[in-house]
Amino acid sequence: MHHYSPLERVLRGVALTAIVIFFMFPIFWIVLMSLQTNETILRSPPSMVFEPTFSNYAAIIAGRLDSNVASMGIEFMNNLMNSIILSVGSVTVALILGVPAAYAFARHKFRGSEDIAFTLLSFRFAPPLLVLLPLTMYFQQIGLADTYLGLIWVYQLICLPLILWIVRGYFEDIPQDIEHAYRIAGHSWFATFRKIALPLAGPGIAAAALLAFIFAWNNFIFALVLASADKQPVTVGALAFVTASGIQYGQIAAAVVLSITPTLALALYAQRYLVEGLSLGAVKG
Amino acid sequence: MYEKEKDLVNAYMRGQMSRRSLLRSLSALGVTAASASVLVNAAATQALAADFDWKKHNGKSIKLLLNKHPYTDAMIANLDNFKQLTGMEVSYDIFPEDVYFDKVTAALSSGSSEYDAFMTGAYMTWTYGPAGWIVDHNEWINDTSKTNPNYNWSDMLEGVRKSCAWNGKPGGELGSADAKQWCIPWGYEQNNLAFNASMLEKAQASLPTNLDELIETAAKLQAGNDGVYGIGVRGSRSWATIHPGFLSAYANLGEHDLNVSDDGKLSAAMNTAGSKDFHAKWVKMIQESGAADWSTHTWYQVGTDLGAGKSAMIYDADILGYFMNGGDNAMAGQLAYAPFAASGNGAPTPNIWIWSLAMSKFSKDLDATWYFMQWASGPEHGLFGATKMDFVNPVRSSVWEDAGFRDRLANSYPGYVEMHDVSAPGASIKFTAQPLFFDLTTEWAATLQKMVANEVPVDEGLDQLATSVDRQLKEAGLG
Amino acid sequence: MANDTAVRVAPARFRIPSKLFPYLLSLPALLVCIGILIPFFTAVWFSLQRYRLSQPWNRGMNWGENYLNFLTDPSFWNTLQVSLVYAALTVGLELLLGLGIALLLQKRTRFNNFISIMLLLPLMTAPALAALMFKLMTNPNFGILSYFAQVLGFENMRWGSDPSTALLTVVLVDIWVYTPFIMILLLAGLRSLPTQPFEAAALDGVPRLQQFWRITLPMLLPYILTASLFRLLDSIQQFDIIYAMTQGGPGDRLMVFQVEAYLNFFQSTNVGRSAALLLILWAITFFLSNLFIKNWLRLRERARGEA
Amino acid sequence: MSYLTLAGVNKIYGKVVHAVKDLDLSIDKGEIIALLGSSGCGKTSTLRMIAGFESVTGGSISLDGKQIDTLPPAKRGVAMAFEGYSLYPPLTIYENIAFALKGSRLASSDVDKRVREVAHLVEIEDILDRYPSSVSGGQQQRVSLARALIRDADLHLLDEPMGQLEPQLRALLRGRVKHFIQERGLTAILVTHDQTEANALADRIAVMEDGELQQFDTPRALKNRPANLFTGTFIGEPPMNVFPAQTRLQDDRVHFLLEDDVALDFDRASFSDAVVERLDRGTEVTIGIRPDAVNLDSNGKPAKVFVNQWLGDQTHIAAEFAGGSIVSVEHQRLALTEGEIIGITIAAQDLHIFESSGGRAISHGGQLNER
Repeated sequence: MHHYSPLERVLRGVALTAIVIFFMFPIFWIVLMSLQTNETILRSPPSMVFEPTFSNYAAIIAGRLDSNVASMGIEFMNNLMNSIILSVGSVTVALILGVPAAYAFARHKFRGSEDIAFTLLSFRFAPPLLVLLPLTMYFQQIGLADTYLGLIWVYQLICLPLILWIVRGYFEDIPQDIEHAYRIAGHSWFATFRKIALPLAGPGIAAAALLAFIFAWNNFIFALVLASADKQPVTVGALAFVTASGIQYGQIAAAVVLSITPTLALALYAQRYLVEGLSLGAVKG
Repeated sequence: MYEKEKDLVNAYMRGQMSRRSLLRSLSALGVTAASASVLVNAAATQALAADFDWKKHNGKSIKLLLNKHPYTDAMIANLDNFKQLTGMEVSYDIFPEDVYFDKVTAALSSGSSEYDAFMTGAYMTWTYGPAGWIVDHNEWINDTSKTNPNYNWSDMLEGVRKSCAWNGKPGGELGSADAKQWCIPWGYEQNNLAFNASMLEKAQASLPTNLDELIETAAKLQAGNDGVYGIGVRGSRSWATIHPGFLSAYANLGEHDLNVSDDGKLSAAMNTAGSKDFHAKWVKMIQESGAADWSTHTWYQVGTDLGAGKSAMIYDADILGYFMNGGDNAMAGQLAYAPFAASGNGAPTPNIWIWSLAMSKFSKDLDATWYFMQWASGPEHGLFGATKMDFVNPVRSSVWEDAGFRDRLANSYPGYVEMHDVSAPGASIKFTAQPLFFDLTTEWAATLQKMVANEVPVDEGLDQLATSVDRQLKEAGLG
Repeated sequence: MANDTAVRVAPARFRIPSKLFPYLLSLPALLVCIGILIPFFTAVWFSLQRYRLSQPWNRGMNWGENYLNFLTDPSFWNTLQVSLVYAALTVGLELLLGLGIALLLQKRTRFNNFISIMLLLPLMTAPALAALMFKLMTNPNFGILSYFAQVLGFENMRWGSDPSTALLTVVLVDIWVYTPFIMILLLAGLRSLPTQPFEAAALDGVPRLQQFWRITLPMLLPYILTASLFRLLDSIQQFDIIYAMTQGGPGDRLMVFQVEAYLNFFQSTNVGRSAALLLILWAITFFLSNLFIKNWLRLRERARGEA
Repeated sequence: MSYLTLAGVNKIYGKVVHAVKDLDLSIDKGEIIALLGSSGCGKTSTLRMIAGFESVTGGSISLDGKQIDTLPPAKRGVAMAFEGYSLYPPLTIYENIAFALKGSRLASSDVDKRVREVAHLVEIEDILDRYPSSVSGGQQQRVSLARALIRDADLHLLDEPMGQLEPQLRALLRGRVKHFIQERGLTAILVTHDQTEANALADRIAVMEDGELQQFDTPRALKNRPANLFTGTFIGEPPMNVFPAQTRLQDDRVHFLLEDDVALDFDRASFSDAVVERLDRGTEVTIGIRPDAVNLDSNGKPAKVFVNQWLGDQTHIAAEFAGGSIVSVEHQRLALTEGEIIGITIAAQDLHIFESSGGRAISHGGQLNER
């Protein structure tokens, strides 16, 4: 039972309102901008009264963009597709590689396991450019330049440690007795992993995959350095878009909205896993 | 092409028909003026084919790395003609300018053979050339077996042509006898004034004829027009802030970026009394009459503000003012142009930016690539771009002499042709060619930002800059 | 049927010794990461060279010279300072704000849960895109924040383009994006605290502030430590927001490590300096991440021990 | 007027679980009372409502003449020792105890004096500098107790305060704590499921079951005059023997017919007139006899021994009797073997009679139950 004095209640209300406005307003405003023409955007003072138009979205989706300096085909939808390919690809690879490894680290305290786990984890914390800049040179030589594969590989720097980290913690929380019981019943080691450990760690794997997807989607620096025009994701594409479109602010806003919508939708849809993943990932393991 | 049109065009090509009557006849056949000139151009390139084996590399394909630019648009609009002429295939990647040069660096430094040729500026070749990423194009220009006899290299404006050639020695004079032609000029930009004529009138201001007047006029324009700032110049933390109006005025006042000693050593020259005086005035001008968010202004913002009526005048690339006078810009049709010499005496000596084409050393077929190069920088495409697309400023004197081109400019862009003619003789790159160009010039811009923000006094800032520049030159073995 | 005659042979499977299992399982992940180690050592090698792409003839080992040069290089010290100030400011402010919000939302009500989910949305926005959003919002011509500043009497608020407010502006974006991260961690922490000690304190009439400083905060400390170290590591390596917002300007105001290294590599093509800068950043983060992982392992151990 | 009053207090969790039903309870100042019941009987809910951690669904609570059920916990003037100790992990034992006085305005020297005094009381002086996580459960429990006792509260709530202690220490502390409370004239409510503890500490005991107050009385009255069958069987160890019976009044005797045709008969004069009248009305009853009132007598009714257990100071004998079993407590060791037949007699003054439906007490030892 909590008791708040009326004054306290008012203060809390004011504080919460301010917080919600601060964190929600930019998204709200960008959405508003994306529905306006340059004419209404440039009004002074700004006003919320306008006739909404979807022309900005139409222009982006159609891939044709006219500005006062030049008109150009913008491959924005292609960028969006790249983001999907890169994010889904990276998470899939990270799951395939990371979940078994996480299981190994959780269940078998083999020699050097802590060191290996630590090494894998520390990749998460290395400055990305340290690895990326030399990579620009190597990629050419090994033929990975300008391929999805090359980018997905580098994306493992973000996805793999995350998955290892969260999923390992989950596996460690599963009582080993359950697995022992199943093995004693005559099932193979692999069957135990597949039939018992994997399903039980399901929520953890879901949370980790979700987070990895979002981090991959939001990544900027890897693609900025390594991706060519036809492989770059929306984060890089949207930035390029700003300079390319001159002053078509509504279209920039629409591009931003289109770029952040997938992660926002995902976050709202799967928030339970997300919160769990975030708090597990950082604190518990 | 249909037979009737073809006959008409061929008649024109043979000189049996005036251009005007050709267009009339074509339009009677339902061909619009724009596509008519594509036809003409196509016929013109076909005519060239007679003297040169354009089909030599038939079936080969090349890939280009391009910046998002009107020149690119003009080239792409005409690209089918090249494909037809040569039977070659051309593909390309286009990046916006913000990331474009990083992409070029990334591709070249990794030795990527993906791109055969790319767009560049002359400054960039000071890095790419010594690094061994690009070729000396003289090898092809001077080889009659590889170059179309009608290519007419000497038709290129001299100042522009020379600015793209460097002997690779730090501080070496551009266009010297031992210079290597690192890139082929394509289109270029002088830095002069573009102003809003009605705002000038409203503020009862007159065109400035020296630096002090420029500062006064900017202030006057700002005072006389509500909600408008006086002068637009670039201000972002980039080398690009230094090279347009800023360096043009600086050089016109007789100042240099670097000193080159007799034994070829470089040292900073930005902290002379004259330089300090100039910097102080420039800083004052921005503080009084510049954009509020000057320090983030790239050429996009400088142009956009002029076009939208947020600024009254710019001292920047002339083509920027050109573009702002058309399209759906709020101020379209209200802009005018004037040459500017900061010293107040003599002709303007604008620093120039040259969009050029260069072949990558890692290209697998340089000879085939050269076919594209000579076509894209040839007189025919130049004329097509200049008259039918927004390919200003052309780098060939033959195009500048074309009456149609001059008329078109004079009609819609008051003062533009005169401005170009007056300043073209003095137009060239005013920087000292050396491999640390980007480090030093970017640092110069950063220092300018600090001075404008009053973080450091002009004197002190320039002394610090000079110290730092000298240190870096020494470190790189140049000082 | 054809296989009627087929003799059923027990699969003579090759048995992998179970000792090898864990190695086999973690091997692919390890290999993928080790591939990434190669560029790391390349960077170390580069950092020990005089190496500018534009002066290939000048290239050669100069061992520690790149690092030694930093000692007398004001722009290096500026970079270090900006990076540290940026990290300290963002982490500090986000911690305060995140803690405050978490405390406000501590009670498990439907309303609070809804708010905390909504507050997660900025975290789901790519930092580079968030910077873009704020760039639009701070545009002097139509930006809503510029307008608000004007209404509040800051006529000349220039946000990212003024050196005196540039840091503030990018810090604001960072706060917008990452405060929810700290908030959600601390909220999880707060909600996992036992309720009884707080009942006891409430019953004994212990003043709220005393409860907070002496009980809540110390009990939350492991969470706070983890959250701030995690953020510190990311923050000191900031690139996206600053690059998208100002590319390190105005002046050298926002020249943090990674932005400077990026420009050094791509614009100045000074590979040696760029690599040396990044290695120093790596050393800082390595130290911090060691601290972080140790702390995390200790916490995990303790959580297990008590359970 | 009583000091603490619970009037018609109800607690309903989520519209479904009715944890406390119409509880009326009045406690005088200076009294120590115990809430006794098995787990889930509502005693802890009651305590938490008094402390203010749970809201009251219906009814009211007043302390020292003012209604407190709407006040926040801090304003109620109540101190509590928690069942789960609920110590503050970041504070030392000393600070834990002293922390309870943060709400008061005592000088630090006074605080120190009091902490040492109460620490001495519960024998934790030697661990004052340690942290809760490094001391044993029993020690933590004593810290919790000390933290409650140190306060000058109007009411002290002790929730299972000694459950984790070793028996000797528990006995010692019971005495000390009771003395401490009485000496200072404090009022305390003890929640426990341990009768011995309730008996030892409490002036009165409130027996609860299924959310309802069964009986609120002194320990002696609870034992001798249980208000109903539940209290009768709940209080006392081993529990009361109960048998369903039919009564018949015949001539001057009262007959109780048990199963298996076992009949107990008593002189009518052993029962008051009121009891006889009551028994005349309804013939279905339940009779109860405490094990120590079951006498072995070879002339008695036969019963067949199936357990004979010597506990060191008394013997528990269980025997088949009247279709059920009967337990007798004897104070000397008896040489009875399994299967042996013994005789049982019961005195009328040891007989508790309850209604067979509802279990309300009719009489104890021949006298009508007055409540």
